[in-house]
Amino acid sequence: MYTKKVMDHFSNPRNMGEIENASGIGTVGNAKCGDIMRMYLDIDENDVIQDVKFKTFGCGAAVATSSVATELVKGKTVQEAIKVTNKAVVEALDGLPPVKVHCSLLAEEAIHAALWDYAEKKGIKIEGLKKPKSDIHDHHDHEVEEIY
Amino acid sequence: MYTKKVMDHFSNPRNMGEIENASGIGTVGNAKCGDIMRMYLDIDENDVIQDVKFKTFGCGAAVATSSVATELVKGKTVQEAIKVTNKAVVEALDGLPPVKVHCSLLAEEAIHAALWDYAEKKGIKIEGLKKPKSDIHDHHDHEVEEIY
Amino acid sequence: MEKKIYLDNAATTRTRPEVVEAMLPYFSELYGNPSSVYEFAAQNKKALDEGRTTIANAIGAESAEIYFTASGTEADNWALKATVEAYEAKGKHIITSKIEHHAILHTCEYLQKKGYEVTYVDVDEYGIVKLDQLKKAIRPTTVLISIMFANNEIGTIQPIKEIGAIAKAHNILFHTDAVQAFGQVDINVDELGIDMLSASAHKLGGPKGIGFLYIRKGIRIRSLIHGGAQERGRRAGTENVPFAVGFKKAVEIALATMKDRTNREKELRDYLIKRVLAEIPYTRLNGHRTNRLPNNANFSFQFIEGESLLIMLDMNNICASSGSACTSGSLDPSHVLLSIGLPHEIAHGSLRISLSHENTLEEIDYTVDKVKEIVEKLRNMSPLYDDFVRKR
Amino acid sequence: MEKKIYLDNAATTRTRPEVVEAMLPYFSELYGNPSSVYEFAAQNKKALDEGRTTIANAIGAESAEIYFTASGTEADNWALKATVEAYEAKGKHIITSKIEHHAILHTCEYLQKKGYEVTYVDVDEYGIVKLDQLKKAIRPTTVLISIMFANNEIGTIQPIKEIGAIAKAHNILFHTDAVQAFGQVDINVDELGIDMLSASAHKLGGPKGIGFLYIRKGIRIRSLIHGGAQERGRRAGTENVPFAVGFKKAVEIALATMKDRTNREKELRDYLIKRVLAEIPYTRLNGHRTNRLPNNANFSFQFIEGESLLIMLDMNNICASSGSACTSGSLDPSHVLLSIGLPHEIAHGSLRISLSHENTLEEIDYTVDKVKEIVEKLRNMSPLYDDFVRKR
Ligand SMILES: Cc1ncc(COP(=O)(O)O)c(C=O)c1O
Ligand SMILES: Cc1ncc(COP(=O)(O)O)c(C=O)c1O
Repeated sequence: MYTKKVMDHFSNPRNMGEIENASGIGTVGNAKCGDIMRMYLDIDENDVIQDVKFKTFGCGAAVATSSVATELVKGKTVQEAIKVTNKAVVEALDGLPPVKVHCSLLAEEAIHAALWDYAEKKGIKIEGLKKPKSDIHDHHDHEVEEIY
Repeated sequence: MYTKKVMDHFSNPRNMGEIENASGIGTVGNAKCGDIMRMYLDIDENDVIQDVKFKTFGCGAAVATSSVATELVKGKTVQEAIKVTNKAVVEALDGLPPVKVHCSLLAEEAIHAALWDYAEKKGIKIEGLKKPKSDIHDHHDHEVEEIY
Repeated sequence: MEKKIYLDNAATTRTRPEVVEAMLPYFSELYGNPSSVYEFAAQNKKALDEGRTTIANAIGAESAEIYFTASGTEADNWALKATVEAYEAKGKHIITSKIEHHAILHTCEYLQKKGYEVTYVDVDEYGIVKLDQLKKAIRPTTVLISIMFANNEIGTIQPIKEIGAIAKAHNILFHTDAVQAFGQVDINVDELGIDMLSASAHKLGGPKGIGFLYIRKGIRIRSLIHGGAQERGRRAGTENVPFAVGFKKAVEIALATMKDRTNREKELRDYLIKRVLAEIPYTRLNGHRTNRLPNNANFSFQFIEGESLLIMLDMNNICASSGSACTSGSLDPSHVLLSIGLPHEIAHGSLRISLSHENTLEEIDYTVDKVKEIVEKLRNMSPLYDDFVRKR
Repeated sequence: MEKKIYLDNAATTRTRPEVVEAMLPYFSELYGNPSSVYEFAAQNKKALDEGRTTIANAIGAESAEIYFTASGTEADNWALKATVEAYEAKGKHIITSKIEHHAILHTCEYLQKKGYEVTYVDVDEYGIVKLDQLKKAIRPTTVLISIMFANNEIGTIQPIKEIGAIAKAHNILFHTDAVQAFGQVDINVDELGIDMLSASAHKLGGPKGIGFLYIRKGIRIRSLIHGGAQERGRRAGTENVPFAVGFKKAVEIALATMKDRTNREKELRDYLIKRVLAEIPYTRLNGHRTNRLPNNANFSFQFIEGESLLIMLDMNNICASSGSACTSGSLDPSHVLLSIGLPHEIAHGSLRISLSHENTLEEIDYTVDKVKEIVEKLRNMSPLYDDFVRKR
C-alpha cells in the first residue's frame, strides 16, 4: 500500500516532538476525520527556519507526510517554506495512495498555519500566505465512488 | 440418477421387438416430447397374454419402463393386465427420478392402447378400459418449477 | 476401453494440474484477506491484480476493466441487469438472440417481468444470428445488444466484429457471452468493438466458481452484488484469491498453447465429423461447418433419443452430452437446436462432443465405433425407425 | 517474533490443511459437471449434496433448504433482494440494524433507491439491538427483519431468539447474517425462529468464495442469479464442487471442535482483555463483555489512530485489524463504533483482535507487550495526548 519512503518516514519520523517557546505553532485537521497535525517552527531573525518539529495523530501517511514536510522546510526561509506544496511532499515520499493524498494537503496546511501564527505573533504579514482553514475536512477524496 | 433396476432394464431390455400379426398393437407418446412407445400383444382365446413385445423411442426411463411393463403383463389375463398401473411399474424399477415418472404413465398407456386395439379388432368391449389418449403430453411434470 | 474418455469439455474441463499447483499456496499459506492493511495480505492483493492483468492482456483490455465474478452466469446477469439499470434514462429495450445460454435468456425473461422489452433475434440454419433482423430490431430505446461469441451447443461462432460495428454505429452497448470462446479463439475487445464480455475459468482448464466481466472504461455500471468495496467497489464479497491465481494460470496456458492446441483439436474434430457422417446414415452435423469452435461437434441422429445414447456411451466409459449440461434433466429439446430449424423429434436425438488437448485419435476412433453401434441398437428399438423403414 | 502472529480471523481464516486435502481430488480427478448425466459427474452431484446435508445438520435444517452461494455477501444480497421481490404484494418495508455488515447495509441502500423503505434500528452501548425500537418499527407493510447474529467488529451476539419470536408474532420473515457466528456458536434455526440465514466458509477454516443461504421451506423466494437449473433452479452457475466439499469438511471440524476450541479461545480472549485493560490506560473494550464471540476482542485506545497502530503491529509481524477489513482504506471511522456511541476520535483508535485455534498464550503475551509499546509511542507523537496531559 505505501512506498518504502513512506514506511521509512512512518517508522522513523524525523523531527518528531515539540519546540518550547516556538516562533510559530500551527494545528490543522480534525479528530473526527482521524488526522490532526501540529507543527512547531523555530525561526531566526533572518526569517530562516532553524528548527521544526511535529506531532501528529493520524494514519501512516499522516505521520510520514508530517515528517517529510519538516525535512522540506527545515533551513529554508519563510518565503521558500510557503512554496513547499503538497505535491512536493508527495514526490518526496515517492507517491501516496489516492485515498491518502489529503494527508499531504494537511501537511502543507500545517506549515502554513504555523507560519501564520508566527506572523501574527510578530505582527507582520507574509506575502502570499493565506489564513489557514481550521478544518480541512473538505480535502478528503474517496478513492471508490459509492456504487449502488 | 437411475436405480440399478432401471439401468438393468435399459441395458438389457426384456421383450424388445415386434410380434407379427399381433392381437393388439398400441402406440402412445409423441416424438415432440421425446418418447414414443409401441406395444405388441399376443393374446390367446382365453384372454391370456401369451407374448408381449415393445419398441420405444425415448430416454433411459422410457426404455426401462417399457421393458418392465412387458414383464408385468406377460402371462396375465386381459383383466389383470389393465390393473397394472404406472405405480407398479415404478415400484418394479425401485423408483424413478421425479422428472421421469411420466414415462411410467406412458408405459401404462401403451398397454391400454394395445388392449384397446385388441378389443376393437375382436369387436369386444373390455370392462374398465378407456380409450387411450393419443398424446399423453399433459402428464409431463417438471421437477424444477421455473423461477425468475 | 478401461479408461474414461472425457468428451464433454464444453460442460466443464479438467482443472489443469499446473493450475491446481499454482493455487495451492493461497489456501493455507498465503491466506490473508486482500482488503487487509498488513503486508501478509498485500501479497494476495498483488496476486489478484496480477490475475486481472493477465486476463486483461488476453483480450486486449486494461487491468482496471476486469472484474472477477463467481461464474460466467454471474457475469452475464451482471452485464444485463446493471446495464439496463444504469441506462434506464435512455430506454428499456435489449436485443439478444434465440440461441443464447440460459444465463442470458432467463435473465432476459426476468427483466421482461420487470418491465423491460427484449427482442430475440433469429439465427439461420447454421446458428448464425441474422444481422438484417438484428439491425431492424434496433430502436431509439435500445440500450444493449447481447450476442454470444460462440454457442455452447453447436459451436457456431458469431460475426462478432460486424455486430460490434452495428452496435457502435447506433451508439448501443455491446455485450458478448464469451464463456465458450475465451481461450479457444483470439479475442481483442477493441478490434471487435466489444463493450462488455463474460467468461468463466472452468471452460479452459481453470477451476469452477470463478469468472470475469470485462467492462470497457467509461461505461456506467452498477453493482449486482452490494457490500464491501472489493473489485473497486463494483462487486462485493471477499475475493477468491486462489481461484484468481488459478484462472491466471489457466489463461496463460490457454494462450501459450492456443495455436497448436486448437489446430490439433480441429484435426480431431474434422476426422470425427467425417467418420460419423460417412458411417452413420440419417445423421446431420449441427452448427456451421467452418465457423465453429475448434473443439465442438454436434450431431443429430434421426429416430433415436439423446439421453439413451448418452447413457449407453456412459456404459462404455464415454462422457458426452446432449445439448447443454444445464438443461439435461429437462424434457424440452434444446432451444438452440429448435432455433436452427430442427423438428422436435430430431432435436431430441442430438449428441455434443467437445474435445480437449487431452483427447487422442484412438479415443475418437473408439468413440465413433461405439456411437455407430449404439445408434444402430437404438434404431432397432425405435418405433420411429420401424415406420420409416416400412414407408421406404 | 520471527513467526507471523495472525490475529485477524474475523477477516478471514487460514484454510485448514484438512479442508484443502478434501478438496484436492475434485479439481483434476473428479472434475465432472454435476449437471451432466454420466456416472462420472454423478459423484460430484453426490459430493455437493453431502456438503448440503452436513451444513443443514449443523443448523438443524433440511438439506433441501440449503443453497450454495459464492460468498456471505451474495447470500445477504439474495436474502434481501429476492424476499422483497417475492413479498411485494404485502409491502415494501424492511427492518435492520445500524451495525450490520455492508453486505446488508449497502443492499438496503440500493433497495431504498428502488423505492423500498428501510428502518435502521439503534443498538445500545454494547452493540445490542434495541428490541423495543425494533418492535415499534414494525408496520403492516414490513416483510423482513434482518439482524446479524454476531457483529464482525465488536463481536456482540444479538438476542436472536427474541428477535425470531417478535418476527413470528408479527408474521414477518426473519433473516440473520450469521457469517461471523456460524461455527462459533450453536445455531438451531427452528429453536431460534430463523427463516433465512447467511454464512461463509472462509470464516471457519473453509475456502474464500463459497457461502450458503438457508431458506426455510415454504418461503417464496426468487432467484438472484438467473440461468441454468443449478441449486434446484434457485441459483444458476456451474457449481463449485471442490469448495462445497471443502466447506463440508470445515463445518465438520468446526462442529467437532466447537466446545474445546471456543473454550480455549475464550480463555485467551479474556486473558488478553484483562491484560490490555489493566496495563494500557485510557483504553476501553468495545462490545458486550460476555455476549460476545469467543474469539473477538475490540479495543479503543484514546489519542491514537488505528491504522498507525496496525502498521506498527505489522512491522512486528502481528496481523490485526481496525474495524472491518472491507472498510479499511476508507477514511470514515467504523459505523459500528459510532453506533455504540463512541466519539469519532475514539472510534478512529480501535483495534480488533480475532483469534483462531492456532493462537497461543505466548503470542497473546507478545502481542500485548507490543500493543502497549506502540500505543505509548503513538501517544507520544499525538497532539491530542499532549493537549490532554496539559489540561490535566
Ligand atoms: C457479518 C458479515 N457479513 C457478511 C460478510 C461477507 O462475507 P463474504 O466475505 O463471504 O462475502 C462478512 C465478512 O466479510 C461478515 O463479517
Ligand atoms: C455460453 C455459456 N454462457 C454461460 C455459461 C455459464 O457459465 P458458468 O457455468 O461459469 O456459470 C456457460 C456454461 O455453462 C456457457 O456455455
